[in-house]
Amino acid sequence: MLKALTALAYPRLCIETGRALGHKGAVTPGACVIELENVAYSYGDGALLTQVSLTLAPGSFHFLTGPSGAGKTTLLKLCYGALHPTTGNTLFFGEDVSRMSRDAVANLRRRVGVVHQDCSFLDHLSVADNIRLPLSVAGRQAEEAREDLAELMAWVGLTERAQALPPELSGGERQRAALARAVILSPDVLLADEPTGNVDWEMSQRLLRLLVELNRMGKTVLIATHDLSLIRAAKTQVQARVLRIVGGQVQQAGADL
Amino acid sequence: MLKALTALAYPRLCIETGRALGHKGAVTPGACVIELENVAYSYGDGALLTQVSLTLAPGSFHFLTGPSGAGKTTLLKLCYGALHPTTGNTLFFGEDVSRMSRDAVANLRRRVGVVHQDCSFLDHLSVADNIRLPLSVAGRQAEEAREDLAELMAWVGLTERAQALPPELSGGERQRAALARAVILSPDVLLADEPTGNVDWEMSQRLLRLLVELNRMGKTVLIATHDLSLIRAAKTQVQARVLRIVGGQVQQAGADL
Amino acid sequence: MTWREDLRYLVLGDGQADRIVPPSGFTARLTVFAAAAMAFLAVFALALALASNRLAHRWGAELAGSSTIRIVAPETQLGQQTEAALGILETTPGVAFARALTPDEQRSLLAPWFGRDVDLQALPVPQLIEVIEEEGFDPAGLRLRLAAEVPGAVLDDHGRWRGPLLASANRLRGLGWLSTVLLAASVAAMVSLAAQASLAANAQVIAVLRLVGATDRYIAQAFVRRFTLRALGGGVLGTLAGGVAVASLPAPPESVGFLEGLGFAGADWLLTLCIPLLCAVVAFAATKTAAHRALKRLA
Amino acid sequence: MTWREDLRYLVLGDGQADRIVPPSGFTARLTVFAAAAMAFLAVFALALALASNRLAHRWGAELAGSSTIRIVAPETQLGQQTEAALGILETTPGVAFARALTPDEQRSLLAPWFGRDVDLQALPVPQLIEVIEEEGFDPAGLRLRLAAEVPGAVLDDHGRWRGPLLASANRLRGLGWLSTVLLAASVAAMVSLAAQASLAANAQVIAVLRLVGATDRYIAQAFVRRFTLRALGGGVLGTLAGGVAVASLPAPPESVGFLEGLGFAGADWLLTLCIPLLCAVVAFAATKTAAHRALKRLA
Ligand SMILES: Nc1ncnc2c1ncn2[C@@H]1O[C@H](COP(=O)(O)OP(=O)(O)OP(=O)(O)O)[C@@H](O)[C@H]1O
Ligand SMILES: Nc1ncnc2c1ncn2[C@@H]1O[C@H](COP(=O)(O)OP(=O)(O)OP(=O)(O)O)[C@@H](O)[C@H]1O
Ligand SMILES: [Mg+2]
Ligand SMILES: [Mg+2]
Repeated sequence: MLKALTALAYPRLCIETGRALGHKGAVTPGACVIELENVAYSYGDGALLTQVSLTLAPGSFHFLTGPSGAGKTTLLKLCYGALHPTTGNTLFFGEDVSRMSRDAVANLRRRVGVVHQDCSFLDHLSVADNIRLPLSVAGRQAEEAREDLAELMAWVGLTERAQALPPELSGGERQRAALARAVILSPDVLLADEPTGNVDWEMSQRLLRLLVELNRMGKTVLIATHDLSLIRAAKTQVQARVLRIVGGQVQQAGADL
Repeated sequence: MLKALTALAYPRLCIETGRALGHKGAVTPGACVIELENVAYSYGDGALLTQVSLTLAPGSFHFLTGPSGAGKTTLLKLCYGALHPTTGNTLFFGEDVSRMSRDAVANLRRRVGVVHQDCSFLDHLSVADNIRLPLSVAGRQAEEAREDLAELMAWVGLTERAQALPPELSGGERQRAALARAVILSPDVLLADEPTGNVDWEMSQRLLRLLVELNRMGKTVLIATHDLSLIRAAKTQVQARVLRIVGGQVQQAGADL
Repeated sequence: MTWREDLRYLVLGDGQADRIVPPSGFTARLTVFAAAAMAFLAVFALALALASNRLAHRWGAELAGSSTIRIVAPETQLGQQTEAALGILETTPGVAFARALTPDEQRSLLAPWFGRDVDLQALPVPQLIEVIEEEGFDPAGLRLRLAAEVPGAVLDDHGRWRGPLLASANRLRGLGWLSTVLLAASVAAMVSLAAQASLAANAQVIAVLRLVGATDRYIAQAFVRRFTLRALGGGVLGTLAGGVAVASLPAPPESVGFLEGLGFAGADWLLTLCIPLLCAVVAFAATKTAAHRALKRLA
Repeated sequence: MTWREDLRYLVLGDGQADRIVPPSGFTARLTVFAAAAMAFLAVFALALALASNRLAHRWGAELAGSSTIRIVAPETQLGQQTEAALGILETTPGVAFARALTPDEQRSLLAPWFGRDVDLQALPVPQLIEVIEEEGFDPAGLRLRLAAEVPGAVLDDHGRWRGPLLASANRLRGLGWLSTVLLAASVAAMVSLAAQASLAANAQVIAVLRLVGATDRYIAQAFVRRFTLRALGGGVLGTLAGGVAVASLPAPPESVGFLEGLGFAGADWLLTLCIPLLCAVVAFAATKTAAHRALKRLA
């Protein structure tokens, strides 16, 4: 099955686009891709996260777990600069986000693929156009990636739904489309929030393999999930660190997971 | 733990409101709560569901599985009259939905609790007000159910978030709020679409216990899910039928599940 | 739902049901503003219409209400013919009042021609008789009688001026009403579009309410009430602003007859009260239609 | 972004970027309609302003451009004094043309008083001289010269009528411009609100674009272009409708001097072309502000 993945040539897309973006997208060896330094965050009332330090080294694979409402989504949003820490700093590829202009953050965000928990799309564009969207926002011709797009759509099982509008997708189809959109630009980091919450076991294994393959190509991956069986399955394929949010702190989970 | 559930007196709410609605809400003994007769459905192009017959007897407990995009959500929508079958009939408490006025459907829908896959709320009202919403729509004073509401909120773990607005909830909190809203009127039937897709294992067990308890009180329950471990856990507590959508047909799943 | 129930709900409201519609937002402000802007302009249009109405009436009254009889005769017969003409006028139906002008009055009328100190005795100046008309005045009949009995009399009933002047006043008045109607149509269209925009933006609200078993009526009522009150509020604001603006326009210079002041007088102010009510009625009808159409579409 | 880049993008567009804004919806229709309605009304207001402008000019020209000199003298001196007055007028700066009225003209002017067949010879009727003024006419100076050399001459420069009439025309003109300004302000406010409503309704679009790395400029541009084009389109439609409506108003009755026809003449039509452009400019500024504010808020 893993052979089939390589045979399906999906990695071609990643390598090619990775190379195409290479001049500006290369990670400085040794530098951390994303770093949270002593970050605290609160939505107003009580502190939700206190004293969180997190470093995502290039090529690392992380899982983030914790009970519902612990702050997984919040931590992910801090990681790509959608939220700004109450105290502490967020570093994006070595640069402090709070010192960057909004446009600079926008440009850097093209190197970060994000799958939101509630996957949202441009509801008036087709699924294929939505998955292609990061290409046009980055000013690249959609044409050049046409074959790669087709392969990617096939891999996440959306070929038949390519021309549908997002509101016509099923819950699982939305998640897969969101994942495809997150990886189309072959980003240096992939942050995914419950990317398999609405898909069946087989499909979740298929998506996991895509993430593992990206990781093997040197991409950094962080997945927030409460699905322990997914974590167990991943551990057989890749060296993954499992983080757990407890009481506003990030802990390394024990080997029992 | 099950003792705790009864001790927490959550069932009080259900019994009382069940009785309060009794004069118009009682299920005719023997009549099916919801019945699909030879239903086919298509969203325009190819047929999605063909020849589906389904009867939900009062007090039965069903799981609905099937791969992503098989039509689980579609089938649920047919069950509560949000979609009308291309061919075949839907019976709501013995009455043909296609022959009912929109107002009559709306009235009957108060006897059906629905948890949507993408839980949506009135974003300008607090979580508590949203959970209370079916009460006010049914023209009942929110006051009379105040204690019950508090107990229910505690059970789904939302007491602290009662005054938050829905967009401020985490993914799992939304699902729990949607479930609470679905059961507040103590409906005769509960249709839930992936109600545990975004919550951790412990919470999903807690929610399952709520559903099982409702079922023991004679309510009919249908849960669409792809989480096989949830189904396995339920089978230890209740006699559940597991249905599977394959190729547009509904099959009874084998005992291996 | 009957209009009685509508009205009762509209006035009394229903605390619980009202809350289901998001309280504000840009479509809300848009509705209020559109109603206010239109009401403001409508006040001006109404002022224009009313002013031209008054103008037309005054011209009608001033010109139609008076005629002049000129008696051209040798000096010896002048007094006698004047008496005869006055006698005829006394028995003519439709004549409220008639009198011969005094020499002083005649002199001042002729001053532009002959200067102030003209000696009227030395001139064969005709004698003028001022006639104030009333209902039923018949110039043609009077002319016939005068021709028979007072050969030197010429009746000038100002008809030459009356027609075109009245036509002009009517034109101006028509323009005012036309603007008022256009503005009302604009309010209707704009509030209707704003309501539709709001309903479309609140598709999720409607879906949630449907899900928990709300009837169409329950949903529509809340939207209709919200929009009607918004349009009413906007209409009141706009009318107030318009009223203040009209009242604070500089008064027209004295002695300019043909351009009446634009202000409202007395009962006219009551008419302006109709503007916000019109806004509300239009909003009510527009939102109700829009809501029921949207609910059918989203079913 | 500089205004040059803005403008280039505005005209040329960018197929990919354009598609990110949902193409239609009620806020879109609302924008088009608001622009159209305001443009329609603006055409009327402009017509009113232009008509009163013309009116003021005509009155100004007719009244200010002519004076009358009345020569009251014994019959024997009348001809000589008339000659003298004409002589003075010839050498007076600011007098374009002067001539004595013929007996026929005088007779028709006096007809209301004495009838058609008056014998002017038998009356001490003054001689009238019509004076057509031009730039630099100085009535006070002329009066002094006439008093010195032509004792029987009285200059009537129509000043009595001129002031109030001009004031009235100016009032009407001011009203027209005031309406135009009010309408422009309404367009601005309404398009701005519609843009904000659209941006609020498209909060999800903005969030998605942010997520995939779109810059503020990229997002704002698409919205600004969409709204500017909508307002321009609406403005064109409204102006066309307004133009047709104004052109099809019934012509004013002949001989009514004080209410000029409301139609546009010649170059006025060019002025109406400014209305849609004004809509577009206003929409551009309003949307750009709204977009950048919304983007900052949603950041
Ligand atoms: N915008 C907000 N304003 C206020 N509180 C918020 C907001 N967003 C999230 N919260 C609260 O912060 C807490 C953490 O939310 P978060 O979404 O990070 O949880 P999570 O770990 O992702 O949970 P889940 O597994 O249910 O998705 C929750 O209690 C939530 O209610
Ligand atoms: N409104 C719609 N218009 C067109 N096609 C639709 C629409 N809604 C759903 N579909 C399609 O119908 C199929 C079944 O959808 P449905 O939502 O019922 O799947 P599901 O079994 O619930 O899947 P999941 O587990 O992913 O939620 C999917 O392929 C979906 O794309
Ligand atoms: Mg989350
Ligand atoms: Mg589904």
